[in-house]
Amino acid sequence: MPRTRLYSLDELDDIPGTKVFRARASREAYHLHKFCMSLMKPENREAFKADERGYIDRYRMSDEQKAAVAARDLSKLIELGGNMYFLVKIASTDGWSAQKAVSSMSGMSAEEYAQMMLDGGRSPEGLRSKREGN
Amino acid sequence: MPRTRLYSLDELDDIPGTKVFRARASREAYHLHKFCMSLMKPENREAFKADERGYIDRYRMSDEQKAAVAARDLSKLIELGGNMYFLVKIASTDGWSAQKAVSSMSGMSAEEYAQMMLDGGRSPEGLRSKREGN
Amino acid sequence: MARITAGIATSHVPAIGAAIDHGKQRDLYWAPVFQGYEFVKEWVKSNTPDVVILIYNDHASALMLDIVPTFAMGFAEEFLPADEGWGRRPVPTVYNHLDLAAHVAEQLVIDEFDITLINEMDVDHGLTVPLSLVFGQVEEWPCKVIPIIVNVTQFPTPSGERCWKLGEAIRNAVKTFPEDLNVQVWGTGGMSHQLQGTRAGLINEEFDRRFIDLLAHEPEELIPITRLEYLREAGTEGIELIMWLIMRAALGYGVEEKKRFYRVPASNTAVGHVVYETKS
Amino acid sequence: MARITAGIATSHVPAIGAAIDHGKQRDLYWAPVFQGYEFVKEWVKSNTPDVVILIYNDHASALMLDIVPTFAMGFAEEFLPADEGWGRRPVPTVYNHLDLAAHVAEQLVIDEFDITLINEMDVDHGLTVPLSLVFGQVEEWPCKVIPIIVNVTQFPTPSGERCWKLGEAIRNAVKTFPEDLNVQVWGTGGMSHQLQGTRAGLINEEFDRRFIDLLAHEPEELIPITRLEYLREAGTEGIELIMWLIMRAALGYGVEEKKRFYRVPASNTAVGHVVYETKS
Ligand SMILES: [Fe+3]
Ligand SMILES: [Fe+3]
Repeated sequence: MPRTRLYSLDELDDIPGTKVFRARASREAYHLHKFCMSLMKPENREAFKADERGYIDRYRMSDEQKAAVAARDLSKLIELGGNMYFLVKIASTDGWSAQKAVSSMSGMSAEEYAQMMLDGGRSPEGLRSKREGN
Repeated sequence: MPRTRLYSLDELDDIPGTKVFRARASREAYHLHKFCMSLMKPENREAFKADERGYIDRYRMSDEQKAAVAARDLSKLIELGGNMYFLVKIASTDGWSAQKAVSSMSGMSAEEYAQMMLDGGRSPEGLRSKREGN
Repeated sequence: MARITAGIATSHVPAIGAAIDHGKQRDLYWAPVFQGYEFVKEWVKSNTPDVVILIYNDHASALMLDIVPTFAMGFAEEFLPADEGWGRRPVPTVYNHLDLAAHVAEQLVIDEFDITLINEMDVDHGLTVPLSLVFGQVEEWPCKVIPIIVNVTQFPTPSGERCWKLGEAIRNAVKTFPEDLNVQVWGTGGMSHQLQGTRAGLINEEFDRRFIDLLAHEPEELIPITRLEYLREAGTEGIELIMWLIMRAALGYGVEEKKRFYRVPASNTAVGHVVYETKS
Repeated sequence: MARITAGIATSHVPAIGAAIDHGKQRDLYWAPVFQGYEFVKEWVKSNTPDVVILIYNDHASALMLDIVPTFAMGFAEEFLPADEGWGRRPVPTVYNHLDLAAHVAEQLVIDEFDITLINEMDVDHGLTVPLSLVFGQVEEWPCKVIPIIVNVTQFPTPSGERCWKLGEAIRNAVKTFPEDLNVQVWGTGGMSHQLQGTRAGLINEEFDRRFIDLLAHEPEELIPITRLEYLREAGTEGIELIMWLIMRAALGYGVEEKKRFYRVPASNTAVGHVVYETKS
């Protein structure tokens, strides 16, 4: 009795420049995300700013995750299981706008990215499917 | 477009000697239940035993709920919105067995209740429906 | 009897909330965005609901770390605006209508929706930015709000079909509530945007405009859009549009479109907004 | 391919756990209860699963205060036994099979079950007492466990029909998991009991025995039992029997009953237990 599914879950990997956030992978980022959500309290933001390394070490993140947090490498953090809704709390703590945070992954400068958005954003042409190239 | 429901929710009130625990009523017991769940930590059980009144006052329960906790009046606590799975944590803290806790609501002594259970429990005859009396 | 009188959909971009809170509504960048909401701010004065059932997604504010529900309902008496990393928004506390919320929850479970009740939580920009856009800067919100939260972020997410059915079930539940209440259903989020990867900044105006074109009178064209298609066409966060479907389904067949608005960009996002009145 | 090879149902009375933990299994009161589990303890030695999908209800241990999900899945790497008011049970940590859990979760949502994933929680007697009854006092549990939690306490609770469909969907999900795994599905809780009010101590042996009679080969007679009927006939906590239905549905049509056991009382509860092997 093979099942008819709405889509193959593997197709989620077919979108260029995109990592779909899935339950299984989220486990790899549980402690990273716990760290991110701790930044929703002002006293924790202060503690983090006062001693980044010491604060980061309170959380059971992998060394790779810790290094990527320290480097504000959001692309890397997403690769390591993170999701942007958690990660943006690091950017907010730094006083970055959401646009600046997002642009840091886009392969262009913050200014170029901002201009692209003003010009109507990034076209989906050619970015729908790796397989189809459309 | 009147809807056909599986049962009328009002029928939940039709069972003799029974208060069905419903979402709306649970709100009245939120802080009572918060207190109960705090007793899942040994240090809180100790603090409660050391100073019952002081510990109870940390929680935003109603005065009626506080008095019923102090009196270990489980029937009253259920009337005030409580559910047994929360309340039993008070009994456990007191070192009561679940059977003793349950018997305290049954209208009989712990010994009578224990004997009734050994004899096969309470028959459902006459206790199914107030309306039907069956 | 309670009845659903209107529906509103709108994007819920956090930067829009910040622009309101910091008085930037007339800035060159923001003025054209806020212009799109002039109509609804006027309209709502004579169409103030008793209760808004507000469908949104939580952005790792109250949920997503320890708990990831597919559909959740806020079930506390009140909700504070969340601190999303830059302090709580200076907006009023949100008060629930617990009697209607309990009724809807019971009816939804009877209709085989496996919802999760959340007895304590803060509400983030997904809920408060739409309230600000519609009601402006007020001392207190003029109505009660029942928050319904949809997982649109962590796959598996619910399908468009499932969301549509949820909207229909909400409609049926409200209709069977005995008290006389004027209820609106709002769906927030969207339109196309992507907040991650080298594809960040994606906007699909064609997709968005078609979505708005069809939503009022031909929503059946939109219901079958798959999760994957939203991601491909509208970006990883464009899938928030499934919450517009819940709103639309809750209104029933006959609606009148009072307003539509579309503008690119606000921060990373295409902004869309519609106001529908029901005819039933 | 993963396959479901067997199903077990059993009551999960906390006092049974305490009797095991305090070495009272041969006491006059307890001996006749534990005798009923001699078979399964022997049987499981040659039928040890790789994974148990264990359907139970949380008793205000991890859930019910701030979060009340209809259906939840434990989604952490490991779960500690909960401290339910008298310290944690001295039993091993429970380890999850996250790959299968993630697969089942994804398939369930695709099948329109609106489950909630719980990323951190303790597991209470509803899960640990059945493990003790089947595996005895061990250093570590001989298999992985995927906890699935059903709300049977706070109305609205899911119907028997909905639970049956959930069991069918679990079956379909397991069948499509590519790895070769021997999976058992357990349903815990019941049988008749009521823990509150002047009706406390209710036992309905006739109802319970009919339930066991029909479960293996005529479960279609049991699926339509309404929530209200469970409360009326089997007591407010007797509704836990809907979790036996999930187990049964997950096994498919052909099962062989290897064991059935029924005994009154254990503490406040009628104890029931069955072991089924699948024929598919
Ligand atoms: Fe959003
Ligand atoms: Fe139980």
